[in-house]
Amino acid sequence: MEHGSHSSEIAYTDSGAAHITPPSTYFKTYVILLVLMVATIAATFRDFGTVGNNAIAMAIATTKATLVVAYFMQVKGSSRLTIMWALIGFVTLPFMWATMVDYLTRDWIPHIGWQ
Amino acid sequence: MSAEAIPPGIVLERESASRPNYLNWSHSVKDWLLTTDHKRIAILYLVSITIMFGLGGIAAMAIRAELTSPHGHLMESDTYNKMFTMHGVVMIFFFLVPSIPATLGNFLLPLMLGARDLAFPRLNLLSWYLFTLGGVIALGAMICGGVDTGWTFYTPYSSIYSNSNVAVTLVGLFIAGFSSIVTGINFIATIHKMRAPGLTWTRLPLFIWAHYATSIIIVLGTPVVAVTLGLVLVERTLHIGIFDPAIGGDPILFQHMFWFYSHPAVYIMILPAMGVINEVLACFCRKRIFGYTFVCGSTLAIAVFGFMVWGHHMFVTGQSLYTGMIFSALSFIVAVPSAIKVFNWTATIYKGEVWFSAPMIYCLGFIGLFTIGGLTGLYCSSLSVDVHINMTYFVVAHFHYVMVGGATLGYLAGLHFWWPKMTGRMYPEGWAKVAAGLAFVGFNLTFFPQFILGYLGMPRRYHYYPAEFQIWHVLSTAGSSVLALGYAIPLVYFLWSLKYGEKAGPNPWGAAGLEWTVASPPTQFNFDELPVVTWEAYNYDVPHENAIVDHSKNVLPDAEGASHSAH
Amino acid sequence: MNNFPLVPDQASTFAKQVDDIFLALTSLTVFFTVLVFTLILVLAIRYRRGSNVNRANPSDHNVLVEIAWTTPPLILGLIMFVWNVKPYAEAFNPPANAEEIFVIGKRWMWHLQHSANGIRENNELHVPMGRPFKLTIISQDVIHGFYVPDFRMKRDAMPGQYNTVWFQATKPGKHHLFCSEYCGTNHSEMGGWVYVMTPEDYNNWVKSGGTTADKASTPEQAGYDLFTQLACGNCHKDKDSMRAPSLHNLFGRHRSLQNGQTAIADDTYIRKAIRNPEETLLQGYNATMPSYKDSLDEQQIHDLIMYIKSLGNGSAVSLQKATEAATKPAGGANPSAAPASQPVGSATPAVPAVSAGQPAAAPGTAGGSATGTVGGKF
Amino acid sequence: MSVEAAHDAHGHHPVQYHQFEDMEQQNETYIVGMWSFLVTEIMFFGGLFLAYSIFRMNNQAIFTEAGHRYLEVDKGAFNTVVLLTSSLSMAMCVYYAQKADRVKQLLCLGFTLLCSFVFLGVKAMEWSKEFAEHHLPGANFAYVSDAHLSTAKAQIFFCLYFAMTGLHAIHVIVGILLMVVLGVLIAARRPGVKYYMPVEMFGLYWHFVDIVWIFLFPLFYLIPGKR
Repeated sequence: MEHGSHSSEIAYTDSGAAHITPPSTYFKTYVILLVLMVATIAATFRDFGTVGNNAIAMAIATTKATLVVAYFMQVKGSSRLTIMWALIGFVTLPFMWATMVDYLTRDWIPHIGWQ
Repeated sequence: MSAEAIPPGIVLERESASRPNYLNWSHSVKDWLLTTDHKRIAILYLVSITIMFGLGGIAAMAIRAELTSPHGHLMESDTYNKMFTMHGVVMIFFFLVPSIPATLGNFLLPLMLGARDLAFPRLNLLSWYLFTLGGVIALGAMICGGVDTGWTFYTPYSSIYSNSNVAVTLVGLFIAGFSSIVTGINFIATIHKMRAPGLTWTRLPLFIWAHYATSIIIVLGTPVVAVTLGLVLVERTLHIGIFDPAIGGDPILFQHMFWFYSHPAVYIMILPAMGVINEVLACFCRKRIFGYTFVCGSTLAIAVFGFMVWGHHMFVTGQSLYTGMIFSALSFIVAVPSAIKVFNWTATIYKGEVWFSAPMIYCLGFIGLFTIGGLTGLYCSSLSVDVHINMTYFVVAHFHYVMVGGATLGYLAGLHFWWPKMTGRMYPEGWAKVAAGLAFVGFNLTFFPQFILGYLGMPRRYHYYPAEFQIWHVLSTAGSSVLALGYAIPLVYFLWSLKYGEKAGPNPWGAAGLEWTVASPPTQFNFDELPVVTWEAYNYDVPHENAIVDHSKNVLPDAEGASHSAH
Repeated sequence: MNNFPLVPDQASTFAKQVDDIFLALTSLTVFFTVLVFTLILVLAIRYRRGSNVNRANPSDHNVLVEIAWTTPPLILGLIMFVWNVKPYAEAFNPPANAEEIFVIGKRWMWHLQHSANGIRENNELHVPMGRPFKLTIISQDVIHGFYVPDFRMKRDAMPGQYNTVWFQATKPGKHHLFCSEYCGTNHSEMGGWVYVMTPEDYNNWVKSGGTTADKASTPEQAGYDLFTQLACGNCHKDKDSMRAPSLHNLFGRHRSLQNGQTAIADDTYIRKAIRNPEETLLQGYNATMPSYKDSLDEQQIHDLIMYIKSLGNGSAVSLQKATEAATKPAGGANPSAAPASQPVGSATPAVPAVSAGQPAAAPGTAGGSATGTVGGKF
Repeated sequence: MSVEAAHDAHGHHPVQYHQFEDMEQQNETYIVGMWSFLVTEIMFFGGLFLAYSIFRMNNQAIFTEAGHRYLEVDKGAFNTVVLLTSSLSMAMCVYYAQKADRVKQLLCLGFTLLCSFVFLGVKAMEWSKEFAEHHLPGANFAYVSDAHLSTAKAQIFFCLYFAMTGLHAIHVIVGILLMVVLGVLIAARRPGVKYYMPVEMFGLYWHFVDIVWIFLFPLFYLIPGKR
């Protein structure tokens, strides 16, 4: 809605799509990505428990993905429209993980009483 | 209509007959098959979809004929199973999902937005080719040999046990899925970026809103079913076992992934029909849709909540009790936006100026049948009632009320409404009313008995059934022949009207909306000069100040079939 | 049954509850449908074009009105939801005294076995009224659905997973049994009848050995025979040994597994332990046990589970049942005392008859199954 | 033909299509279209990631063993570096396209292409090792577990491994084809690609391929920990 009112008055002049990112940003991002990759490998050699290790690995992967989306894919500084569409898939995906609830709670039935 | 009443930027094309339009600027087959014009692609889709609807309908009639007797003698069990599979697959993947978006949506989106074409015309053509290719492959497999899994392709039956052409059909559906994805992407980009200056989100026709929500569902849901069916395909050909319990796989996971798309898919089918209803209702009530914002909001709410209710298909599969409860509660909530729509439509009629044209009759039929379809959906989201009615004819009746009574009637309403715009010809109004009446009566006669059958416990997909159910099946079959007649008549008179129909002016209904400001049929690039919109959608309440058309000339006096063309 | 049925029999304790909710929903549906239809018709006719009515000040939005007609459906919906939860949840939770019936779905027949008396039936189920029965359902091939409309009861038979549901019949008579989940060619013929009997009739029926009872053995006995035949006892002795843990008092006990998890030794656990023993390997043992995944069918696995159950319950030790099971007579050879066993005037004509005494070892061939993939061979 | 006609009539930018008003609108539309396409890709992989999560949750032990014992972290890490580097060079390619530096643009694209071949080469080595060890799901599947875990679930692991890395590889191959086409068009100074937008859109695709691998690598090779 917000976007609509914005774009309609200034017809087709949403700025942002054509901005040029300086190469230094790309290189910095690249270095951080490499560091994070080393970190995620290093983390697997420490024992934080199954859940802990999994959480760390996924947290680092998510961070890396965010960096790629924000800098390599130039979403940071883009129009709100681009940001919205960049996020919508990642936001919807967790809906599907509601399926996990099914698997996690299947064994609960015998342990509680309804009568 | 005086010249100064025309909003700036709009050129009314009164001399439509003299200028070449999108239909007649060229006649070569190549220009049709390689066209990137959204209007021609819409026509291509219309032809394909009509063929598909015919095939699905023939399968449906075969099923109904077979079920008149409890020991059906017309066909073998396997043949029967292949018939209902074909009916389901064709109707859902090749008729209902693409019906309104790919024909009416394709045709009208740029016209309503004030654009020359969709954002990606070549992708649009690709979408039709993918649809056709997928359709040919799937239909080929279903006709030569057949498929007997039901349209749901439940594993492990589809992945291991079925001896029919499942793999080839899945390839066809996989391809057709991409056709729908491409259409979705195209619509999203178009709606976001191709709106005419001044056409803000709050000024958009609700038809556009419905297609926006639909496209979002398509883009988010279809890939999931594509990958799921792809896994079944791989499993069937390579015998790996993600869904096969014999080697550690999980058939319930298939159902989760399948319904994650296939439940939202019913909203892919019904939302565009609701969009059509908004346009038709506003036009024939000469009134803005009541509660525009709420109807918009409910459209988006349906799209969002639609992704959170898939588990109500699985209350008896061994899904956990708690999951069932969550999905049931959310399913009750998703009923609310639908209720909002129905109430707002009803309120729109209040103080309107109701014109009982054929599209309006289809439209009123839609509201009524959708009300029943929606309310019976509550039975299916009720945990303990659903345990009884799940997989019975009750569910069959419920979704046919939504899909046939809703989506298909909406499609027909839209087709009649925009037929003059698409072809430049009027259909015969009297016959159209007869057809609408037949469809309504036939539909109820066909599917209402199935509610009773379902509650009695008649399971779906049954070839033989206990004799005590026969009376209801006979009624249903009788109704289906009336319904078939109701569908056949439009086919005849639409074809007839192409040659003999009365010429339609740019705006035979006196409707608001940018699509009615151009010639019927429109020229190749729709607008000579792109419009600038300064008014709200459905500005029927100010007919003599800044309306786009002159209502007084378009008003149809009384009897059907009388002169429409004012221009 | 008359020729114009509208509502199925209410033949279980659930039926009334479901029908009540159904009635409430139907009232709501009728109310809203009539409301909408009436409003549409009245308004459309009143405001038809050309009619001379007051159309002044038409409103096109009103937030209060929107809220007013959004809230009641929402509240009604949530009430219906809550009302539904109890019967649904109850169906997941059988009463403690429920007698177990083991159900195997396979294309295209139902195979049922009473745990209390070992009577086996095909496509028929005899139960007394007034007593709860727990169904443990599994499928040998594709997904089936165990559906008795008169009981308002349905549960899918999934391959590789036990689903349970329970019921208590309330009305003597003959009730349809359907397969509700599409399973292939003869899906519509996969079904039969549930006979609800008075307790006396049922006792007589049991005494006579049931309609199609397999007179050879109770499931415990069959399980014991299998146990001997497969020489399980070579490793699983009365007491824990170096090679394998004892199976006595196993059922219901907490087990610490090699992979660090703990599990309760229930049906599913034991089934897994037989089919994929390495998955349930106990701490302190080597994986010497072979998998019986391909050599035992669901019936045989169930028999073994019943035998292991009869060896005592780990949570509340009771060896009585085991003794009883071992000494119980093998059942009389008197099938003639059974009530009408053929469906009369039904539409389930082509169910292949499975002979009464057919050994459980060859079910893959029974019922004209085209698959035969899981046939039990030793 | 119609498109050209419209261009002439309107006197527009040479690569502007008739349905757009100006290049800015066209570019933004492309970006929105591309992103909504990437959303479908996210959901496409999402289905597989869901299946993976559920099987992993229920079979943590065997998944850990299979991943740690048979997948080589060094190869996976190497491929991660390769893909990250290719992503960087692709970003630079877009940069030079924006700067209209054709030679550097081609060099960057060439380097990206090289990286993608290296990635596929390493992947092929890994896969052939799995083939040789009978880890391809199907009739010949064989798996030996150290901890005597169920081999059936191991098959599921490899099933998901091949499905997900295979689908990813298909995306890489499609990327290679697109890169070749793009490169040829750029080298030929075709007006369609002279403007930077096609390169930018391909860049988005390529970064997405990178993101998928960013998740695949820890999921299959690393978690939950080597202990």
